[in-house]
Amino acid sequence: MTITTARAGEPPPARRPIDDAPSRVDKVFRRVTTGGGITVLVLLVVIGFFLTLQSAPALRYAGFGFFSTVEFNTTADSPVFGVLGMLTGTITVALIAVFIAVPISVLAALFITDYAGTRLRGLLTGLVDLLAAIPSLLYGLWGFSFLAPQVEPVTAWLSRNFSWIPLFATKENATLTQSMFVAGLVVSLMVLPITTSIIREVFAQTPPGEKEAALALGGTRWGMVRSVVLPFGRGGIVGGAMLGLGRALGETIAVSLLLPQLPSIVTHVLESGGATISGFIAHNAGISGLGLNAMMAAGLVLFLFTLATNFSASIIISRSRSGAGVDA
Amino acid sequence: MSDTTEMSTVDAVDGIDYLDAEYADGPAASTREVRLIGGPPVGAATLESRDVGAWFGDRLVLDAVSLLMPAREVTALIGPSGCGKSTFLRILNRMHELVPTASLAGEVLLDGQDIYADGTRAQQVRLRVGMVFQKPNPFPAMSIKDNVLAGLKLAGLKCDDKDALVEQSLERAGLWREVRDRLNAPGGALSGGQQQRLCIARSLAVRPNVLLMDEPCSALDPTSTRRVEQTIAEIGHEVTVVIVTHNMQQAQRVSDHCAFFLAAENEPGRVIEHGPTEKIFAEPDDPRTYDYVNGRFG
Amino acid sequence: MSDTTEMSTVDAVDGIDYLDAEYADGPAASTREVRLIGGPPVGAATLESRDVGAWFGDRLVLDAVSLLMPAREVTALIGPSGCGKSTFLRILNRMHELVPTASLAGEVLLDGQDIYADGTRAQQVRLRVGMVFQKPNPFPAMSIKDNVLAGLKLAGLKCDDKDALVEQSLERAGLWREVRDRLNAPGGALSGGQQQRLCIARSLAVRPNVLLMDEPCSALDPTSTRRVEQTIAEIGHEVTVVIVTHNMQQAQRVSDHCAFFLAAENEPGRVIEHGPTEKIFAEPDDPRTYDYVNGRFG
Amino acid sequence: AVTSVFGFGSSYVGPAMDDWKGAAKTKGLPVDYTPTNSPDGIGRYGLRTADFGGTEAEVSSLEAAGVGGQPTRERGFQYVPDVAGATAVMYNVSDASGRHVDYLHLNAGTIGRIFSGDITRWSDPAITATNGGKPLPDQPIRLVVRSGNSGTTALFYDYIAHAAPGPYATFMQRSGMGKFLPDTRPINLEGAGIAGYNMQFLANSSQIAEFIGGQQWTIGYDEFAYAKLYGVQSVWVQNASGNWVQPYAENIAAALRGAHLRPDLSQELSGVYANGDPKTYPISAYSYVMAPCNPAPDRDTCRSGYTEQGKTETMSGFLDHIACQGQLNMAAIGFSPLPPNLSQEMMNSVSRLTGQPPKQLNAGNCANPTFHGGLGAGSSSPPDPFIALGGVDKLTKGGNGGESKKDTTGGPAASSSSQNAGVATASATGDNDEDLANGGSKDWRAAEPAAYDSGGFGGFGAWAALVLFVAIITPLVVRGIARRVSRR
Amino acid sequence: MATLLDKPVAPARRVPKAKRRTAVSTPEDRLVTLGCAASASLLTWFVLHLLLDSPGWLADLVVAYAIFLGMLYLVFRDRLGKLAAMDRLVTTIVFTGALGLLLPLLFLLVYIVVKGAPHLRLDFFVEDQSAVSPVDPSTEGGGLHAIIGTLEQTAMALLFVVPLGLLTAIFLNETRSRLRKPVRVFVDAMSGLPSIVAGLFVYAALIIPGAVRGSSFFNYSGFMACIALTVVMLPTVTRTVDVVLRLVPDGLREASLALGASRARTVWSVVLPTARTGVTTAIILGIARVVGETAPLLFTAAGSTLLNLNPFAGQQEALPLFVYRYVQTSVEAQRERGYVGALVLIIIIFVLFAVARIVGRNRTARKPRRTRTRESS
Ligand SMILES: Nc1ncnc2c1ncn2[C@@H]1O[C@H](COP(=O)(O)OP(=O)(O)OP(=O)(O)O)[C@@H](O)[C@H]1O
Ligand SMILES: Nc1ncnc2c1ncn2[C@@H]1O[C@H](COP(=O)(O)OP(=O)(O)OP(=O)(O)O)[C@@H](O)[C@H]1O
Ligand SMILES: [Mg+2]
Ligand SMILES: [Mg+2]
Repeated sequence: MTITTARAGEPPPARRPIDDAPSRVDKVFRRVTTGGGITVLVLLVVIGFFLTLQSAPALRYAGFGFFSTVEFNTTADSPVFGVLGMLTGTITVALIAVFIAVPISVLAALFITDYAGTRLRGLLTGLVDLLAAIPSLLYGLWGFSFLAPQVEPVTAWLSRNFSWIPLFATKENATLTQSMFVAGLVVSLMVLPITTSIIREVFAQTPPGEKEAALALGGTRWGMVRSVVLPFGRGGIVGGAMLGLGRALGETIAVSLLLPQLPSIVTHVLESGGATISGFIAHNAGISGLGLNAMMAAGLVLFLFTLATNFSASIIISRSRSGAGVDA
Repeated sequence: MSDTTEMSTVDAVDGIDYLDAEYADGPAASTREVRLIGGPPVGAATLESRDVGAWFGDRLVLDAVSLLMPAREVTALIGPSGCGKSTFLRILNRMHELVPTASLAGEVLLDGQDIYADGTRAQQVRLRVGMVFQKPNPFPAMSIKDNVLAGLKLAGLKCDDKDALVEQSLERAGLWREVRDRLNAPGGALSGGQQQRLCIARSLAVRPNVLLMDEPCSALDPTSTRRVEQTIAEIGHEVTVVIVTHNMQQAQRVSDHCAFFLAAENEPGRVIEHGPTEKIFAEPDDPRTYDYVNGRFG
Repeated sequence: MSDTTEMSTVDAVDGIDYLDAEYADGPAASTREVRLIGGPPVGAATLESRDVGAWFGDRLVLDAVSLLMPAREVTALIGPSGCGKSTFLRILNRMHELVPTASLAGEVLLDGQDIYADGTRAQQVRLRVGMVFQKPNPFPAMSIKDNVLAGLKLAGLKCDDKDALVEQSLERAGLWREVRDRLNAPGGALSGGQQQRLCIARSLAVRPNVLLMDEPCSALDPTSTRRVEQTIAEIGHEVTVVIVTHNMQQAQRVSDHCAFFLAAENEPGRVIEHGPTEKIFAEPDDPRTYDYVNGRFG
Repeated sequence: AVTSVFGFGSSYVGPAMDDWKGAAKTKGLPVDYTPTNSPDGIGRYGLRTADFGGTEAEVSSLEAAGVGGQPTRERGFQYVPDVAGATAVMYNVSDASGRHVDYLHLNAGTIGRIFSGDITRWSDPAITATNGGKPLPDQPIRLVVRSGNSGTTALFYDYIAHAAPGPYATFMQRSGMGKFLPDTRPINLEGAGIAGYNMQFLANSSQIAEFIGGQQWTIGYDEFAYAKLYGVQSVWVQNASGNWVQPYAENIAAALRGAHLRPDLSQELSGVYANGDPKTYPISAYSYVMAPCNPAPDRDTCRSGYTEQGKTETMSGFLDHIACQGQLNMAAIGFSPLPPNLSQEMMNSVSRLTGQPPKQLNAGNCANPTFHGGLGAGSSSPPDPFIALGGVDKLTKGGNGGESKKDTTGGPAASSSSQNAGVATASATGDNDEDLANGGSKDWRAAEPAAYDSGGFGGFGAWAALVLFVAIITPLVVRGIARRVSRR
Repeated sequence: MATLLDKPVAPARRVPKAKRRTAVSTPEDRLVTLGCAASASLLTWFVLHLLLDSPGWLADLVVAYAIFLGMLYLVFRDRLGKLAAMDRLVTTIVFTGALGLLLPLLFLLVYIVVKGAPHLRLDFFVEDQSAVSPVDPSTEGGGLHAIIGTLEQTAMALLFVVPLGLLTAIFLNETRSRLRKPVRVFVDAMSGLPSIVAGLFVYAALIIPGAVRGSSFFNYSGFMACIALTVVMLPTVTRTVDVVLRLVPDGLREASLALGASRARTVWSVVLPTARTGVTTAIILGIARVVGETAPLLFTAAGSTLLNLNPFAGQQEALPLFVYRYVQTSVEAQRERGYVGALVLIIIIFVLFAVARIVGRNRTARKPRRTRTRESS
């Protein structure tokens, strides 16, 4: 038999264009599905467009000041309004929520993937999904009527004894319900399931080979987790946190129940006060005139802000997933 | 189930005759003529690759493979892992182009016609060149019967007697006797070896001219392997079979021809040697072939 | 713990002599004495299983396996797929219990002590009985050096000269020369065979008494396979090695003893025969063994 | 066919609307009303997302505040007075011995100065003067006000503007509303919050009532019906004739006899503040339904009625109900029924909506109690507790021990609780007892103000705990270290 | 005697010995843990209640937990060394983390059930709130109008979401368009879109312009709510269906294509049937998520106490709005109504979830269809 290595030294042959003549059904199929896919893009653009349209008068009135003004007062004789106070409130609540939620999520995810038995694992995975399906309204309701009063003595105690730590400082005689801290706490409960399920998913993709290797080398379970699971899941943790942040930023009902919704820059998080964009909007559903436009502008800011957060989150997560394929 | 009465008479495989009103003259169900409407020409076809090359992205993984796979014979492709056997096989029925980064060079002639010629529809090629995969993959949402008929439904063919086709195909895949009482059980409920034979039956139902098999037994236990090998030997007389295998014994047992692929490090895979199976195994021309078939590597 | 003196006489595999006066003038770093603090006793150990049985859920997959794996020798476990070789191997270093549904019976004696005795911690057992897996699994995010030292870190051991330990372990795994210039490259950047040897080095770094290997070469190319086999042959003089392999040639090449596992259909796996490798391959007592080693099935 | 009509707006009129729409439903008139706030009602009415609005604020005040009004004018509207009500001044204060005060008396000037941020502490002499001469604890006054826009705010601050013009002007100036038209009032106090006044903002009437009920040192304004609903104390306000009054129906009715209604029926209230009738509760006002109307010679704000006949039918039926039947319960829930002339005005409004001639009301065809010479059940005020003592400066007759205080304050508490239409004063007294029982307890709420000042660990106890903790932990640590050393 | 001994011992079918325990923790470990817990709680009581003012059970819990962890670590370190102690410590913390996730849920459920159940009457499902005044006892009236509203709005949203979501998911999985990546990123981003923005969007784009012109269609209505809910639900459903489709083994697609099927045919006949249960689950979970959405409804359906069967005109109530409105008031009876609504809402979500689980479980189980025999044909 001839050995077909004759071309070994030659340049490789020319590539052939592969031309498949798709059937008519396939052409229609492609068009229809592409149409479906594009709806989402269109929808987002349309949302952005209409919000911009409605907020234009307010933005024109306030100019750049809209982003640098804390107060939101459309009823003064020269209205002064801006999104800064609400935005900082939104971010504060979201950050508090994420700071509380992420450690717990990581622990819970670890428990589900690496500590629980198979049966419990299945059960918990389902439970986390169920938790994620519980409306934020109910969390808000619970936080508002049950948790906040329970937390109040603790914050009071904290502010009484640790007011020298800036974080825990409060004004004299301040009201301690309706604080950013309590809102953040409740929102953290809401983002918990989401972050947990994302982080769990990433943890669950940890190559079992590496986990076994760590154990086979005489590592404890913690050693295994620390040297394999956590480094592998780092991207997932960050991504989950970002996504949780996105959720927390947009959370409406709970914060509208829990915060007084007065835009200001809150430095004393234990004390009543503050607003978030979404909560403020929910509060002022019937506003009209310039106020409505200004509120729409605030909504637009929230829209863009969460989009940015979610974009980065999904990119981080997809990065971390593609990283998972490296060793495959 | 009213077909149990009739089932009792279908012992064709054991040589017992049975009557059939419409197809009265057929001695065995599997021999009844079932007409497919709208299908491709029936019968084995010769497959020939000319100077086939393949890339994934910019990496050339297969270079200048010219191979003749004669009609009604079993050609085995052997070689160490990663030398491009699967890639070559997938080029033969235009599955290669499903990988987004893949491209290729050369020609593949099916009964003299280039399957990559302009205007040729991949769908049509695949209808004529069937494929069985390494891991049995029956459609889990379908019953055994529907699995066999899936090809018809998917390719939009019609058939004048579906039950007969099912029986015939399963018979040819050597599965009829094992499943005839539970044709409506889901395809996923079979054992691995049965599933693989179901996949073979599914491929046979659309009457391909060529059947490609990519390590069809590597996921199976020894008994199932035996059974599938037997099936291959039987259908080898009717359609052209190209099989990839890692198992030298298997290649020896089932194939008429053999092609040895090898890829040196950082080089594309090439056909080192091909010829009748006995020759490749007994007195290969190339020392690398000798080493390989004698288990010196891999 | 100062029981590392035995280590000082570790032979250079290539027969090169060396000195080890205060690490200063040794020609090869691998020969320097490295003391591990807090580790288990060093040196090969005899492993013996007595009437070991294993279940997954309620399914018995392994029954009454009694096997002696003598110190400083290589024992190969062979048998068709699914007969419980991996399960048995994993029982030997208490990895079996990591599968949630798994349970077991019988005793495993490591130098005469039951590793499943009450109060014995799995972690300690695994420290003494290392394991190398089918698929090389270095920690991809760690550097080569950190990979080798990972075991120390994980087991909470200390070492008075880490660089020397790294060199020694890599040397024994036959990888030193290839990677000594890039110890800080990530472990994932090596080729498959190198990765596997890195895993071997990693296991050796914690000074196990026994090294278990589950098809360590099945994911590797021929060249790498050779290299790993060579490594096994070398370390086989120092630690007890138990290796699972599907490749009869490999078993013949590397092992001193051989045990043939077999599981009949719906029966748990059992040891059909065991003994010196030559005997198993040349004149086995059991006809099934004969069939298997001669490629009649599998 | 009848079609549902949906209203939004004033929370002031909310409890009355609840009563009316429930009854309307039984008559087959589907009406829905969502109490938010008056500007909201006007705004939604203008946007046509509401079929009618409920409001105390006028369109002009919205226009002045820059939150719309223009669309409302475009749609066209008429003010239809629907009920008379009053804004109560609610508070929650304890006296020096920690007991709830339930007798607070404030005159117009003091109220004006408190809500203009001029008086900021409960111990202020102006408050002391009208409350028995014994100062309340020196705590900051926390104003509880509505966040967002509110017609009640506009009404209340109209009173403040008349009661304390000077402080009010300063207040408006500081709050960034100084350039308001002379007769328009703030509908939104957030500017004041920003300016640093000690205010607690809350979203709606019920939150305000609840907040004041639960939080000491607070004072706020809210529709009286909510005070009744939530059992919160209301201030006794001094009227132009020098009498001390609370906003019961007879007081509201008396007050509004001084109201001046403009041709479009919108109200001008200075006459109310100055009303010399001894029963007058000065912070009283009419509430309005804002409904569409067909162009009529006497209304230049009318544009057109509903496009759907069904809505016209429902709305006219509803207004018809309010005018007579609907006024029956008003006194009981904290409002005051409309006088006959305004009931008739409602019918005139209906005629502007339907185009039919107005129905003429009389005692025979209208159930409104004012047609029958009364105001309905629950209309009369309980007596001023200080009358029995002989005047607002006669609270303490000497002695400053808990004994004598209990004695003196027990009187008003008992009398007001017995007559407060059975609402929750009783529970407030209950609170008192509990607080007394817990006097000086560890309950953080009751902790002396001094406790807030001590930073760091709470004194000796914490240090003791730390020492104890260290004592337990140290041996373990020492043993661990010792072992480690010996292992080397 | 001999015969008895001769009886075969059946070496082939030996009874295996008893299974051995390979538990990770010993009874001693558990005892120590228990001891630490007891001692930590005692210490906490001593410190917080005898020496200091305890600010409540929450603080007690935190302090006791911290002390417990410290003790646990020290004791285990003493017994088993640093590594094992650390492992133990982390195990405990991780376990607590899981509790931290689950306990709030438990509290929440118990709270709502305790608050809502005593006032739940069958009337709740047949009456509305139109003839109820706030001070009436909470058993007066019901939530029929809210339930109807929720049903209508969700069902209509489904009409949009199911086809669109499926198409998009198919687009993402089964085509090779260059737009796939941006679409996937956008879907991801959109699934985090604050739901209030969806409501605001409908308000800004449809209701304001429409209502001012006097349209009764483009005004507060169930249909507007449905559009907002669609915006909320679409990405969720798309994403989950996308995941489900991704789970369909590529082998099946290849098998289908290798049989000569077109792309469309492969999707229709192989991919979708295989993923059917997953898709159903995804849709049900989408419903569960959207049923509790409140924020977008504030701007679209706007709520009502009247029963409004017509989703195309007039304000409409929905359960979440019902709850939101009533729990904010301070009248006890109103609040109780809110809790009853919350209870019903949670029951609906649980039922949906259970259905999803049941559907999801029977992945392979399939009703056997009767064969068409040759005789009958
Ligand atoms: N989808 C793909 N993308 C990129 N490279 C690929 C892809 N599939 C295969 N390859 C590469 O092409 C080369 C040939 O692969 P192929 O699967 O054809 O080998 P094979 O001979 O079938 O090996 P095996 O015996 O392991 O199945 C390999 O180097 C492989 O890494
Ligand atoms: N995690 C598991 N759960 C349930 N059954 C298992 C599990 N792992 C293995 N088994 C079953 O136990 C039996 C023995 O498996 P094992 O992996 O030990 O076989 P093996 O001899 O190593 O096969 P191979 O050569 O294919 O690796 C098999 O039948 C397998 O199906
Ligand atoms: Mg292959
Ligand atoms: Mg194995």
